[in-house]
Parts: sequence; structure tokens; C-alpha cells
Amino acid sequence: MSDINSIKVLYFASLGEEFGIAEEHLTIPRVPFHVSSLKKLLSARGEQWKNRLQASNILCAVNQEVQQGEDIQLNPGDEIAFFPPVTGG
Amino acid sequence: MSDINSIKVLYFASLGEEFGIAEEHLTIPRVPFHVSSLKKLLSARGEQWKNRLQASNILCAVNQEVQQGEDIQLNPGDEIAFFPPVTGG
Amino acid sequence: MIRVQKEDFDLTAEYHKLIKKGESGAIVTFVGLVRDFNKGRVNESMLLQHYPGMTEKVLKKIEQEARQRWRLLETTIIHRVGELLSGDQIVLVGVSSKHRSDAFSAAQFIMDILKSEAPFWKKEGEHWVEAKSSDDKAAARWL
Amino acid sequence: MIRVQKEDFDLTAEYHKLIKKGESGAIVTFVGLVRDFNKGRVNESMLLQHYPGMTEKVLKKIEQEARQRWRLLETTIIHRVGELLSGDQIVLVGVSSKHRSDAFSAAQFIMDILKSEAPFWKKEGEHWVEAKSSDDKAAARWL
Repeated sequence: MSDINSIKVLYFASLGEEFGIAEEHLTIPRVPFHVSSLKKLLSARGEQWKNRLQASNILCAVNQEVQQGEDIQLNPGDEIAFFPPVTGG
Repeated sequence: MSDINSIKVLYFASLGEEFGIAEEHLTIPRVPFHVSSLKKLLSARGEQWKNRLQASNILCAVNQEVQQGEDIQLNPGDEIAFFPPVTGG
Repeated sequence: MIRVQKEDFDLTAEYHKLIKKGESGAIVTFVGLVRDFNKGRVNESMLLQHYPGMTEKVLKKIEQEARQRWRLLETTIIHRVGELLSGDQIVLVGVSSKHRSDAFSAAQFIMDILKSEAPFWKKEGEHWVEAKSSDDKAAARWL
Repeated sequence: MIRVQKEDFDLTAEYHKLIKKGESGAIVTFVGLVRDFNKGRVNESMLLQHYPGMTEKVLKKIEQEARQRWRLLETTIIHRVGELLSGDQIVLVGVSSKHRSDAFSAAQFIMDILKSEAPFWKKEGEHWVEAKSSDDKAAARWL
């Protein structure tokens, strides 16, 4: 599944259900690669991916820390998660 | 203990302890008689009574309702209580 | 539900009475305990005196006021009187509601007003406890 | 103390763990319960998903923040995950302190921030629950 250049991507709640996938490993290029680049890559999979990932309420965590912007650079071994607003408690 | 013209007077916490009495029945005159009249009557018992009853933090309840002023008229059968600020809970 | 009693109370039993199954989304409970008041002398007891009759009236009024201010399902106020020791439970306030903000506000309101209006007096050893101005301030913010 | 678990929890057991005898004067507990979300179909279940690893980190951060803001003796956060039914317990927040205002504020703070930051998601039947703006507002007042 994973190689030395791969990142782990997680999709929670309605996102995971709509995409039909909860977790995957992706090989990233050796050039600078950001959250925005990952979103672009995933959005190319189709309208559903594009619409959900570009929605303003979708959150992104890198290594379990929620990110405000999309300019953080991703490195091999990173864990990226996309999810809708939380609703626990 | 009580007759038809009497009121019941209660003293709680430090007041009851200092006065050496928790409850008594007093006969009140047939003329208008107020909380202020009662305080005057009791204050005549000595310095300790006077000092404690005139202290600004001492509360007075008539028929279990705390009174703001001292001008409420007392009637036979009334229950009057004097006590320091409450400290429960 | 209002109770003034010498006996101890059981949080679990009161908690279960607060739940309306399927309706209650939030249960807030507050328990007040006796703290060590005199480090030298352990096991010195505390006495809780109250004004029978008036106490129940005041607690009922506080409960009604809370139910007017917030959307509550159930409310419980239990206050003990008599002799208590360090670590003993003194007071329980429990509130259930659909949403948590109502339960939190009501429980805090009940405790704040109880502390400043319910006729209870604490005596620690030989010493009657003095009222705290912080309790007056806590009650005043609900005015 | 932080726990994320499938199993139910016992309020009494957690309550007793919160008490530091002689030091604790105030114990506030909050329990969140599953409400009926679909009046037609009784016994439809709720699913609580979470982000293992991140959840624990976020809860620990919230707990630490509460301990910095208020004088607390003990804190407990337990959140259940998996399948739950109407009336089931979802979350427990417990706080003990010397004085009641610290315990009340901290318990409410923990719940408010948990609701807006801890990665849990509820699914009621076939429907993922939408986030409420009231929860964002509740969290924002602590900023």
C-alpha cells in the first residue's frame, strides 16, 4: 500500500461515505506539494470530489492538526484528513 | 406559651447562640406595632441585643419572607425571624 | 424536586430520576462537599442549621424561577442539615434539559441564588461561617 | 483523564474519582444523552464516528486549557463512539475544584470547545448530523 514517498489521506463522516473510501495512500511527486495541490489532484477524480473538497465548510487536518489555509507543504509520511464540521458531544 | 395576642420570634445561627434563645413568644400591644417597634423592645434587654439587632447585616423575615425595611406592621400570630447573612450550599 | 434532610443522598439515584428517556439531552449536576476547615484538628464537625419552613419555600421559589428562565425537563435540589464531617456531601443540584446551555445556566443559577437567599447557616467547629461577598456578586449577576 | 470508548460509563464511579477528600468543595458533572431524533421510527440507532489519535489529542488540549484557565483539582472527559440508541449516554465531563465557579466554568468550557473542535461525527439513521451555528457561538464566547 504505502511506499517511502506516500502520504496517507483520510475521509471522515459524509465525505468518506460519498467518496466510498475512508483511507488511502498516495504517492506524491518530489516537487513541493501543498494541501492545495492535493485538493487539485483529488478534484480531478470527478464532480463529486471537486464539489465536496472545495466546499467552504470542509476542514483539513495535517498530522492531526486542523489547518486554516491550504499552503502548508506536505511531506512523505504525512497524514492528511478531510472532514465536515464536527458534531460530537 | 402563646396567647391570642402573641407573636413568635426566632433567632438563628450566631444570634440564637449569643442571645441564648432560639425561639420565644411575645405578647404585642393592641396599638400598631412594627418590626422597628419589636427591635426597640428587644434592644432594651441589653447592649448585646441592641448591638446585634441594629447591625446592618442582620436580616428580618416576617412570616418567612425577608423584609427590606422595618415599617411592616406585625399582627398576632405572625412569625418573625432574625438572622445573620446565610452561608449554606 | 426539593428535599431538606439529615440523611446523605445518592447522586446516581438522583441522576436517573432527572432523565426523561429520549427527551433529555443534557444532565448537569452539582455536588457541594465539606472541605477541611481547620487543618490542625481533623474530624472536627460542621453543623448546618436552617429555618424549617422558610428553607423549603425559598428553594421552591428558586426552582420555579429557574424553570421560568430556561427550558428545563427536571430539577432537583437536595440540601443536608445537621452535623457533617470533612468530605461529606452537603448539597446536590441537578438539572435536565434538551440542550446543554439551559442545564448549565439553570444549575449555576440555582446554586448562586441558594447561596445568597436560602436560610442555611454553617458552623465550623465553634465558629459560625461569615458570608462571602463573592457569593453576593455571583447572585447579583442574575438580576 | 481522557477516554474514548465504545463501552458505557458509570457516573458514580467517575464522580468518586473526581473527589479529593477534604480539598474538593464542588463537583460539576455533565452527561450528554441520545435524544429521539426520528419520532416515527423508535430504536433507530445513532452512529458516532471519530478520528482515532486526533480525538485524544484534541481532548487533552482542551483539558489542559481548562486547567490553565481555572483552579481545578480533577477533570474527566469520556466520549463514546460506535452505535448508540435513544437514551444512551454519549459524553461525560466532570470537574472538581475548591470553589463552585471554577468547576461550573471549566465544565461548560470543556463541553463548548469539545462540541466545536473534537473530531466526532454523528449519524442519525441514514443522515449525518449537520453542525449547529449555536455550537460555534458557544465556543466563540471563550476566545
